[in-house]
Amino acid sequence: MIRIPCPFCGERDHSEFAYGKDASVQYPPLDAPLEDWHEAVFLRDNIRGVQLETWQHLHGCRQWLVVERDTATHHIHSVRAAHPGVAAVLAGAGNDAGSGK
Amino acid sequence: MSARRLPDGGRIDRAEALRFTWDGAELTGHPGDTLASALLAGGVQLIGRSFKYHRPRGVMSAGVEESGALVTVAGAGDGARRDPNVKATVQELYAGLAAAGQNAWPNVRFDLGAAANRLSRFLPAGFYYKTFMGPRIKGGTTVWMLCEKFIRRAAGMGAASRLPDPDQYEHAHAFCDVLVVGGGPAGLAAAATAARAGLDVLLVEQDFQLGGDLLNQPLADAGELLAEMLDDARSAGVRAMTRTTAFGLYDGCVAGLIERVTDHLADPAPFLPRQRFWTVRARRIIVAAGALERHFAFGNNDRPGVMGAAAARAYLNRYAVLPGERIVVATNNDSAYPVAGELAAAGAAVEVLDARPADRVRQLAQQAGARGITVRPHCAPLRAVGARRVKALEVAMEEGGRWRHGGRQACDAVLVSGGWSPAIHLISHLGGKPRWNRRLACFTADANGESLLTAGAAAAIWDTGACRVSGQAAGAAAARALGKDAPGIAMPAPGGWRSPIRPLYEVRVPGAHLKSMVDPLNDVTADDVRLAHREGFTSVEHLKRYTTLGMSADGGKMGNVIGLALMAEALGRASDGDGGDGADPDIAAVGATTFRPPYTPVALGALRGRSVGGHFRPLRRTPMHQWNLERGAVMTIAGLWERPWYYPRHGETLDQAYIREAATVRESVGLCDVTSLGKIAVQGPDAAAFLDRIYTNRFAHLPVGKARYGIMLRDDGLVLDDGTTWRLSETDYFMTTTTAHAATVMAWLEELLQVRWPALRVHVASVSDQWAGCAVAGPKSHRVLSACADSPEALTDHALPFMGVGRMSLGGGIPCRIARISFSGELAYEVYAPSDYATAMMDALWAAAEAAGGCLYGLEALGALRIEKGHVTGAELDGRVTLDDAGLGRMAAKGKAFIGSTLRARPELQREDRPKLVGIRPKDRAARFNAGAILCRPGQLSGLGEGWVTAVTHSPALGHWIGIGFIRGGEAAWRGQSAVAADPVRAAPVEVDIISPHMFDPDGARMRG
Amino acid sequence: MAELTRISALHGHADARRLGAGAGAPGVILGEIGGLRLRQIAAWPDCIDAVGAMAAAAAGVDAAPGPGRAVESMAADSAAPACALLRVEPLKWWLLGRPAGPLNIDAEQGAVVDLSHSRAHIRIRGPRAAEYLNRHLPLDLREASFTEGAVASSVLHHVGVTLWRSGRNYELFIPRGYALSVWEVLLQTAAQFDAEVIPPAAEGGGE
Amino acid sequence: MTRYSAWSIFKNGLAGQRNWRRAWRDAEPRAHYDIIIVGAGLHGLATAYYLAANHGAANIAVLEKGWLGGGNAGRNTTIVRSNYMMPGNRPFYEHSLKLWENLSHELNYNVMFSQRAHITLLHTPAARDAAARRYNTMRLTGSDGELWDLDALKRAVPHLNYDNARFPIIGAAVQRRAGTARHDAVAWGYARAADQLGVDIIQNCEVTGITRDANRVSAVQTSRGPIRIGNAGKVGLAVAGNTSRLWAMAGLGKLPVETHLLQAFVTEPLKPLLDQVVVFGVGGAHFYISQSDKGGMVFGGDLDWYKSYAQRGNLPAVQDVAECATSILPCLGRVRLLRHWGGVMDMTMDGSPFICKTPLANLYLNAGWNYGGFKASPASGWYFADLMANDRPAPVIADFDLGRFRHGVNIDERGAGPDPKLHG
Repeated sequence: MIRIPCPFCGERDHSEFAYGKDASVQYPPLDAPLEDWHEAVFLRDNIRGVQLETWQHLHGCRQWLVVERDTATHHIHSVRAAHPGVAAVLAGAGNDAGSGK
Repeated sequence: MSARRLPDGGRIDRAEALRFTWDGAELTGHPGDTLASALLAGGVQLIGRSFKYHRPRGVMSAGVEESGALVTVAGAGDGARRDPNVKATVQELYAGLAAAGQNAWPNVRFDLGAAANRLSRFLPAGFYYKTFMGPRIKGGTTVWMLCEKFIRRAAGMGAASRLPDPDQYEHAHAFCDVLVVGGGPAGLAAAATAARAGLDVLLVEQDFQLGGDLLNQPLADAGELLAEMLDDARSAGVRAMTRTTAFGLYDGCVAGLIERVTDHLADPAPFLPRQRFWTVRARRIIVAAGALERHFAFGNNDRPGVMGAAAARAYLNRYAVLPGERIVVATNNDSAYPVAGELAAAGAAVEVLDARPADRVRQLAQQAGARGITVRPHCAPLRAVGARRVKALEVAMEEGGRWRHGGRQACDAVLVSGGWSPAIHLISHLGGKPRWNRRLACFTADANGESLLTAGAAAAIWDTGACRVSGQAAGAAAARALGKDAPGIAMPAPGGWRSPIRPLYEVRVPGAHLKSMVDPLNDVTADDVRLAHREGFTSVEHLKRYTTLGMSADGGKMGNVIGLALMAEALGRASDGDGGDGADPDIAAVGATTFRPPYTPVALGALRGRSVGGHFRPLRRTPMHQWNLERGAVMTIAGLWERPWYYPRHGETLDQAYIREAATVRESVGLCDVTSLGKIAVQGPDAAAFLDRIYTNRFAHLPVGKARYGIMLRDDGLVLDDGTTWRLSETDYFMTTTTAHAATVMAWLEELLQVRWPALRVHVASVSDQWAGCAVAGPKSHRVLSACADSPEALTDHALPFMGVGRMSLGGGIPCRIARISFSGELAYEVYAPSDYATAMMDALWAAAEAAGGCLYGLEALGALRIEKGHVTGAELDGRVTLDDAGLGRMAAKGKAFIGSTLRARPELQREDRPKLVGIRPKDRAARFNAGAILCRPGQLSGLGEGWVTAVTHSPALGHWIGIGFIRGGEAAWRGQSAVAADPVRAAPVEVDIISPHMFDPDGARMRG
Repeated sequence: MAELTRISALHGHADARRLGAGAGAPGVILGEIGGLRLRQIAAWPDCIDAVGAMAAAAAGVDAAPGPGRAVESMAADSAAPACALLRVEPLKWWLLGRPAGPLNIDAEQGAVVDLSHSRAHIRIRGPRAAEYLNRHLPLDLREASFTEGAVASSVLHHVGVTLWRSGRNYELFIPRGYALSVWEVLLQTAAQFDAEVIPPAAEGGGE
Repeated sequence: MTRYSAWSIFKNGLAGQRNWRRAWRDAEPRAHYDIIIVGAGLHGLATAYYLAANHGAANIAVLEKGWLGGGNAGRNTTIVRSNYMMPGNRPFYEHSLKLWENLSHELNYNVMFSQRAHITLLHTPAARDAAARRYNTMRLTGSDGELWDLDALKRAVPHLNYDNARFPIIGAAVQRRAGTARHDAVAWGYARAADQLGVDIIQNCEVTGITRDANRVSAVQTSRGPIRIGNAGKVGLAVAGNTSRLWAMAGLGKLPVETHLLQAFVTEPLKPLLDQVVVFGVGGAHFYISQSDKGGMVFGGDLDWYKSYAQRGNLPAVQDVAECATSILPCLGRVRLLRHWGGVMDMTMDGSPFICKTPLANLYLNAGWNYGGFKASPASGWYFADLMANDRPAPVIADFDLGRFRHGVNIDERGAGPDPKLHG
């Protein structure tokens, strides 16, 4: 079980989360040319090692998170909310986030 | 003579007798017995038949590594609880236990399958790869498949019941600071030390008693220490679980445990689960799982009467069973000496064969001699003699580095200690690589030093006292790592024997034809390993797969190391010329296989817990579920929902019912539960802009009080989902999605808002469970709604025009949302009430609809109505379809970009000859055809076809069968031509016309009212 | 207008009974609480403090709770809680019960949505309540970890649920459509705890 | 080289099994080869074999970083079927099934292909109609396929859960010619047959770099030294799970591939309990099960749902398959799981593979088999060999190219969309 430290809920089983995708992909503007969209939607670095990826805490706080995780060891280096505004809110309230205390 | 129960001693409760049966014969044991100890005490020695050669087998161990005494336990009841391949050595005895031999016919004593043993020279490892191909007949597999039938029947050990398992199982979750695996001296010490430092400690032990090896030592020697350690752990606050196996370690310091709750009970309470699967999240895990004693390969080393020396110690001291009267103990290390002495003290005649030279065993021999035990250095077992149990042992003596025949020794038990293998399986699960320790002749594994620690024999520490200290050291280290005060205790060095082990894995002499088992559970012999070497299967991975070494139910606990040693020896001989029998093979060069979980086999029932039968997945019910059932609904599956399929009256069939229902909607009015549609509140100042990005059509200018049908694409430009979205206020929308994609769309919107477009101020909230929905459709729908509306003026054409949205109160105050939208092509409404008022809403609507001659209609009629109109649903929108394919190209707004707008322009998605949505009608109007049929050109009923039929119904409005589907080029390309709906898996081909999908009321006059 | 009768998801399935051996004091007591009043209050990130303050005022509490926490207010005329505010998501609160004051949050600050009918509400207590819940919920419910006032969302029998510890009670909120299915599974497990199912109670009752 | 037969077994039995020779040579790498295949899995070995057997190619090396057949070749649930319907897939998988039917004879190695029937359970009318389209397409293109009603299914598999299922079974879609094969034997059979045709299979030889000369590969660097490729030489990649890493070594950037983790499971051996392959997929579940000739129930389900190069899985996937197993076969509740293990898959953006040319003139790609590569291996080797030998794709594999995403060609059998974790 990968244990993901959700910045809102605390450390939880990965089965509460849904894996998203490679978070390093920058999606182009909606009207960007086909080549840009082709690259964003279909092509991947597929890193063996530490990558940035998105997960959603589907059965928890429903936040989309950016997780820095090693794809070879499953070790997690960092987690933050994908939404910068949410990340800022949690940073402000972060003293007892998710501890339930 | 065979084994017998001693008149006193042991950790069994002699005050109580437990009757049980073995192959139908009644025997007696005591609480504290295992099935194996009770069988031995009862004089039963031949207990199993081996996997491949059906060789006779007895009790070989006292634990989970058992390879001989595998039995079938009948279980209570009608046979549904039959449990094959149970290791008698770990099955606790209970009153009424009924066990029987397996993999034998007619029984394990007289087994006709034993003929396989006589043919064994023709059945070496991998023989089946080289034969059974037969002549090439028909497809080429005919001969093999004929042979396979017989091979399958011969293989397979025990027979599982075919009846549903009647027992319940459950999951449980636990959290702790430290999980200690193993309740022996190391584990108990580790747990107590960590708990005293203030940590929350969970200790798990697979046995039914705590104590580990202390239980196997004489009560007089170890009893006091064990009591003290148990008391220490208990008073420190350690939570201890027995009958609980840590079967696997996983990422994140998570362990899987199986707790056997009722397997030892004669008559468990019906509400207890049979087993419980625990997921434990720890911050540190201490593996103190002990070590497993090995044997060595010698002739007939699997005969009943051949047993591990440590196992014999367990039977003697824990169960008060003396395994024989004339006992040969064969060893290459110090650990067999205490048991030899204890057996002699219990009255057996004991002789020790020690493979080590005289000068290395002199002191041990002197001590043993004082107890009347002869120790023969340079000696080892060569072949066990006796057809069904051991009657004598041929001995090998070493001279000048060579084994030679050394005479024959009458005996009734041969106890073997070939060294010890630390139980490093759990560490290996997490990637800890096994490393060969040449000095101690065993694999050890480095725990990662952070989350994982080891202690005791699992760390190759052989001495009880040192094991205890190692536990204290590990417990203290875990405590310090978790920020607690604990003393620094030095971890004792591995090992601990006075005289070093002599690595020895096989004993053989030139010219002797021996059947020497390496992995007895899979009948892998020493010759098989050499054959694998000869054929080039020399890597550990190839060796195990070719010979099946270590792939049996004990996971190689008994045989792996010996197999690796023999391969190393063979490789050494090949490269060095002649490695010689006495050489220490380079096992490290062969490597070890990765241990995979589970440590011991785990019942699938436990892993699935309560997700079984009707609860395999939760059932999602609409608030009208019961209401629908009470009105005769037959349900069908829609994702996790059950939805009304049709409402038969007076014994109607499905076809009769849905045709009536659809006709009623067209003629008067019908009600349909549409609660399962996904419903999402989309709120915020940027909600309109957001909708414009996710839908292909425009929403920004949708007026408040109006709804619009929208389609969403995926990033790749193919259709994701469709539905209507209602504008409730400037900043507040109510979106509906399909039933199938409700959850997908919700998560997708959240992803877009949180990851891709965080600047948009939009909140989405699922309100699917908040609102219950009912479609009211048909020419009389307005009348029905007016009849139950608290203020009917809210329903006038002016107040609620086509695609209008409003609030209304019906049935005396039920606050509803209503929209005038139609899926059926009739004048129709969707009405939503808060879920707890759903049945009240339905009562009110139904009273009015029934009075108007209306009906309730289900999914089948819904389908008929939408097929007549050419509306697409999941059968058409299957993830491979574009807007244009579905005839919805006009839904793509020009001049705005939306999700998928770029990639939908890819050339292959824009081809004119793509399959496009069409209507389909049989040429012979009386003919019927099926969804799933392939549309072909007449006369060309082969190949990939020109299209396919997605949905078919009998149209009550048109009076014949119709369908929709996709065909190359669409209707325009087929004008004036007919096609054939080919359906070879179900029906004869039917000639059809390709027509517009809008088959009924194409202008939509009825819908607009 | 007469008060409408609310028909809950567990209607007809949550009647009082004793499960298991049925002797002695029950290890777990559970029952349905009807009449849920639940409004979800969402804030834009830059309005979180303002919206929190408005939510707190509506709930009659001093301050809006932080992540994973809940606060309750007491009704003036009763010892029973009148209102509770639960922080369920980084930008969202649940306001339970009858608000003490009005809640006027405009679109520039956040959004409010009524979810009163979206969940079934089950109350669980008893000496073995945490142990019982851990048969299903992968949450750390040890006393020191899941203290009074803690709130967490997690997964129970494949369904996302929310658990709140209010005093000695565990309040469990289950999406309505799944509620009966989850309830049936909860009852299967309850028998070994000598459980008592108490009759459905209206909001605030059931002590 | 001994030809394998019952007679050879008998003769050797009399001689104490002492006269068998190595199944394949333990080749040492040479400094130069004309054709290098990277990866001695099923696809690589089959490619080497067909290059030699069908195209008369010589001077071929197969480089393997570990032991041949040690990756997904030995870590799958051994199912062979051809129930594909999309135009770009149908003829390919049918060709593969036909190769399977003669593979033991072709290789003189019993790969134990057991055409025991592949049964997909159906639970809803919509699923039945979708299956009808698929199986009709199979029938119309010369394969076999049937729809069974409930009675026919009950006769064939009487102990499925017909009484107490969350998702009642209404029938099944069946391919009788489908079944299982012994996965290791396929690798060993191809290795032995390729070796007999002169192919050097070089184990413990990890490719550490790909040296380019403009738009050609001129050499591969290995843990056992550099190997040159001649002017007419060619390199083929068949390294499922690590395709992106080799691709990057060649300096080619990104691929429409992600590496994901799939677990497989086997129980203790049992007397015959299930005579077919049974597939179960409803309500979000996905599960397949058969019984090995040894008696173990062999099964699997979905991916672990997150990208991973670690060859070990986690408990949620274990629970999920146990739920599925006992849901369709309630008698399996007491049957014990013996082992579960993980392998890494090349998951692609449309669940479909690549057998194609690359931006480099003499580099060829065989990749992206998702978790369906076992059944495909004979045809994969067949057509990859053809591609490498003739430097052009056969029409059958025209859609197995890297350009299909740019062009909008869709051969996604599931319609799951461009998300690797959703395919399988």
